[in-house]
Amino acid sequence: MSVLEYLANGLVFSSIIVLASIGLSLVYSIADFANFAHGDTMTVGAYSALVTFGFVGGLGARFLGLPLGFFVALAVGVAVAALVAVITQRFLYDAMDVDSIGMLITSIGVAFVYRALIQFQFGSDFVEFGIQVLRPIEFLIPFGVRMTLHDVAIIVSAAILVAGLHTLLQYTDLGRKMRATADNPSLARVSGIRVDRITLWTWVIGAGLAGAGGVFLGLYNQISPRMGFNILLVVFAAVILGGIGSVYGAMLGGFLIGMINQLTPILTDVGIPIGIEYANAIAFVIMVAVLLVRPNGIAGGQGAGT
Amino acid sequence: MSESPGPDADADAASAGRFGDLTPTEQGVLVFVAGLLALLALGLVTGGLGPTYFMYLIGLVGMYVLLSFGLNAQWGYTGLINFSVAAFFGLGAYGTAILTADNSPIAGGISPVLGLFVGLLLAAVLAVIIGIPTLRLRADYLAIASLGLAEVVRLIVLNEREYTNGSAGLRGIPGFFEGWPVLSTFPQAMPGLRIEIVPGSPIVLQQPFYQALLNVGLVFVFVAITFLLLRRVHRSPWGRVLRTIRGDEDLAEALGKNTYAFKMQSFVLGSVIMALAGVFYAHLNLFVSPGDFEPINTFYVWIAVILGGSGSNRGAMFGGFVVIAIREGTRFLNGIEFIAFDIGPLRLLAVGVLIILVMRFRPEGVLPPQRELIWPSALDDADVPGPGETQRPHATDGGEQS
Amino acid sequence: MSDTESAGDPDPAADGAAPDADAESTGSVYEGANLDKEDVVLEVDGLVKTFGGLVATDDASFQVERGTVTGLIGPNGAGKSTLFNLISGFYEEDAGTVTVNGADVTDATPHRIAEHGLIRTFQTPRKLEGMTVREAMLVGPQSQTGESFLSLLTAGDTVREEERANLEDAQRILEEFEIGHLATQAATDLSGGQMKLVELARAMLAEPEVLLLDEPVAGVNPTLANKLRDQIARLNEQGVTFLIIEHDMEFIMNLADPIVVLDRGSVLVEGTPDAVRADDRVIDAYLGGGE
Amino acid sequence: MSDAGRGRGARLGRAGGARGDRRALPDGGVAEASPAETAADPVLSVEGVDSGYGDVQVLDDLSLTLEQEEIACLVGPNGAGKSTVLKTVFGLLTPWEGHVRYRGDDIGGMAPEDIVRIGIGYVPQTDNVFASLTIEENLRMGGVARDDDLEPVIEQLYDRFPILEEKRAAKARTLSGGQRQVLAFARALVMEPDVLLIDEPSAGLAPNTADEVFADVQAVNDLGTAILMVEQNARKGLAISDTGYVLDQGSVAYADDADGLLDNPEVSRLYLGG
Repeated sequence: MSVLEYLANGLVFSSIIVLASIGLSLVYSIADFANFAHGDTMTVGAYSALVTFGFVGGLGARFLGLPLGFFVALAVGVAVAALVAVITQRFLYDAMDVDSIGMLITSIGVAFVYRALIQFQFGSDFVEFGIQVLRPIEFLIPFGVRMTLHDVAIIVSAAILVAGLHTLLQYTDLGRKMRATADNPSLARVSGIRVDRITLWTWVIGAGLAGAGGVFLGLYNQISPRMGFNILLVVFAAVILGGIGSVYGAMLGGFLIGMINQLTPILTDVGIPIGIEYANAIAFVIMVAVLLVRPNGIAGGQGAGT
Repeated sequence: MSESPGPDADADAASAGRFGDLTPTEQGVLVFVAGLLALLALGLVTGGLGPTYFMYLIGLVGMYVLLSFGLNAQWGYTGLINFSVAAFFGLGAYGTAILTADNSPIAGGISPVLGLFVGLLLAAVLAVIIGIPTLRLRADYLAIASLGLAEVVRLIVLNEREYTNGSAGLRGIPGFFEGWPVLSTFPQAMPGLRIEIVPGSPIVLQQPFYQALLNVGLVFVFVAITFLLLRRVHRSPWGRVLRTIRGDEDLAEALGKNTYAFKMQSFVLGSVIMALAGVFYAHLNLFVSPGDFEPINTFYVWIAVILGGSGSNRGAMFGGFVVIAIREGTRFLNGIEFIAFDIGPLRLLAVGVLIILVMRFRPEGVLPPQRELIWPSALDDADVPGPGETQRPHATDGGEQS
Repeated sequence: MSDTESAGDPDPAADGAAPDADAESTGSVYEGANLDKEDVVLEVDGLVKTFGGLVATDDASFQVERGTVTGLIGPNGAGKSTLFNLISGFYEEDAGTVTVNGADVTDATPHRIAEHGLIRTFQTPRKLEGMTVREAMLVGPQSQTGESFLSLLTAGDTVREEERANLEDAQRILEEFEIGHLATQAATDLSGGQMKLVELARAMLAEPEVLLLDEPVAGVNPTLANKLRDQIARLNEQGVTFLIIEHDMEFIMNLADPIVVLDRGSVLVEGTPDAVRADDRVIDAYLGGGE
Repeated sequence: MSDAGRGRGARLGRAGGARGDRRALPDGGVAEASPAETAADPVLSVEGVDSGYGDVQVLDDLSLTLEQEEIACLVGPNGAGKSTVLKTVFGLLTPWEGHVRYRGDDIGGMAPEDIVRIGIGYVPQTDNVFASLTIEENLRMGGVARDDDLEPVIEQLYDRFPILEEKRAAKARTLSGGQRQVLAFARALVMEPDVLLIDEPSAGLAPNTADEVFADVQAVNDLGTAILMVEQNARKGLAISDTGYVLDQGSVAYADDADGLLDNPEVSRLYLGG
């Protein structure tokens, strides 16, 4: 495989990781705990989309090799992931009286509950959307890149969502309030911002993006109850690399970790005996190294929105 | 007051003597454990539960108690969030398996006793390797980093086939007492027994039962040694420093304690105990595979410790019981026709719900630690007020300590 | 609280209680203490610390002489707590040196500095979850045999003897502080003021050469504050050197001599309480430069 | 008479009403407000308040009043409870005893985000700007509780504080200490409050910068906003104030017009012990 192809794969995988990282980072900064249920929120999104796709899969024309029904399913996946997260926040996290470590442990319990419920309903096996697998785009093959329209769809959709988030954060009142609250919650309150509402919106957006990431991960690989938990640590690596609490840092970290992950085969190509099976391990080692050397991440630990 | 380490908190369930002396929680725990044992005994006499399987369960309880002890020595004593329990457990199991298993790509056929030491040594080395970078981290970072490093270990075991046999795992591991005089042939030597308590459902004891009995004996010895060791080291100046670090690391530093060194000791100690559980498991199950490194195994142990009450050894024992109740109870429920669920998700749900409930309603655990961390016999000798106005005798557990 | 009994006239009580109880145990380390005022126990020289662009400590230099109670005062934001953190090793300085008992501890970790005989307390008392008062006290003594894991297994008798002695010392000091009755209480049940007393008592078990107290009477009711002052004075007579940050002027001016005034990160004035009080620069620092 | 409705109504009747009538009130409180009432009530009064953190009491039976268009300065040694007064007025702490009245209405225990909406602004001592937001965004955050167009107000503030306009697109973290303080005031002023609570405006500033900041405080007051200020630099703080309160151990030890306090030798004695 060519380096270009690794880069292309990296772009696809990065798109997914970026979507997941943003939400994890947002919640980390505003709710002040490492949310171990974030990966399983992705899974919730993927399965919700799967169910929806079963109903609307045949719907409409195709766009980027995907039926319009897929995008409906994507929207539902995002919505359900957000809803589930909001319900959890309102009825559980809000009522907790423990420190951030206690919250972290609680979120592990939440992750297991999500996953268990999904497993009851759908079993533990891998499933797929059942969209016909496409042939690589002819145009790119001479360059040594085997990439399908679906891959392009993932990149484009992620780019649209990221751009949308950027617009929201920079140019809307809600976005500014979110950044303000993440930056300085007590001053936000003093300024008259209803912080609890902003917190809820943060959960909605963070979990919604995670849901989208889950749907794309399902399209890229397969869907299984463990998909989210399995990728969670990679997402943590991205968030920590980018700097916890920084949305744009999470984007950068997600991009880098996704790329590094898919570029691992180069190591074997140049004779270093570390195979693709260690792609995740490399991300984890980078994560630990960043924690040690630069705990604020490469973006430098500035507040959200920087 | 019942939850604070007050003066009247010295008695533990075993030495208090009368049921009425116990706090309502302690009574509840006692009833739960007794009920569970009664249920098992009922299953045993009615033939619903094979005697060999019964012994196997007891062995597993012991294994989880060991694992909980190990995590307790890290999280409970010192506040170290170690999410790599499965890595140390797995390493202990692989350490002995690689020396003793039939299909080990490296050795095989070596005495399990040597395997035991290799398993513990591997875990100690890994603990130092993981500990050096991570023990300086903030608590939540330590959690994430240790989970990540545990995954690295799992991936290595899974992929380095020439050393570990990869996903095929290691088979043909001998029982722990292989090659020992008397004990190695004990199961064969024992006569078959047939006990009929409930007419029509006799309990048949044959060779596998005696093998399982040996295993229970082994884990009992492991648990007893660990318990005595922990009790000796915890109620001491060393244990006090750990608890101070857990409460406030800066304070411990300001009082002249090298907190990094103490954290490392606590981390290594706990990890070695986890590896001990792994060694036992390898010789109980006679087969190990990379699946033993799965993170879910880490969280089983976590639920045992936070449920029991972090820092409390009797809590860890209780937690070990509950985890087995979850693991095997779900299997049992699955047998009932009209609520036939998959075992996997049911267990996961039980673990998840239990974590949430504990953290929501009783974050300090069911049986939080109640002892003062003072060398027990010194407390008896010293010319200071006793442990409180209730004047409960506390000498019952002090004598054998020194 | 029943700790108000002898607040009025504490000195005789302390004098009466201390000597005989001290003779054989912890008090003894101070018997030979050199009360020569020339002897410098802590020297801070040219300390600089900046956070981002903000200069918190700016070329601060002063000495604490053995046997004194030295007060460290200054308006809000003068950099007193930063200075404490620099001295005790919790912050790394950008420049300058710290010497304790003649040993350069500039780059040492906090626990090393403690081993050199410098013990500090914190502004907000640190309550220890799940510990009784005497347990918390027993963390104080330095280099306990029982803090070594191996010794627990091999030298149980030594550990027991030490524990017994430390336990009795702890109880005695608590009695001296008139809080002996709190020994077996949960540390978390104490009031802030009681906890401050316990912290001071615990620090004594560490047998420090110099004790740094960060606002010992902040949030402490007047009765307990008096008690703390009496205890500090009594311990000082036994030879313990103190460096105390305190906002309560009444308290510090009556207790400390000399007073070091910090302003904008450096030492503004050093002198007796009266001299400091009369110094226009100090008044300006507190009330604001008029001009 | 209960709660904020009347307070808000009353507020509209105050002098300098050009800025006051920008919002209609849903409860029709406008009509209720009578000039007589507003003249009678001080804009803010603290009556016999006990307050503190957790179980630690800081304020002990503290009382003070703030008249319209007045600057009152709280001075006193560290730990006297100066900042606690502001926090209690602003709802960050709930009074244990006593009352906090805004134009006669008891606002004790009201949430800060609601107190902002009835016409009281608060400038904390530290971390008082959103460092990662631009100057313009900071000002917009100051106006989240307004539902009318912010532009005119923000333009006015730019006119008053040209430095902010100059740097409107810069992140607040790039500002110098004095500029930050100005931004912090301006953020609170977007709500056009009746009362501004300012916690140590000169803290951490070089003397010249502090002077500029005090000039800005006066300028804000000239717009008709009553100011209750805590200030470490007693001389400078009192110099621009009408009334001064010297706090000691959670109570008012001396209250006088500001000039009188400056001459009182007892005050410096309080600072430096007796």
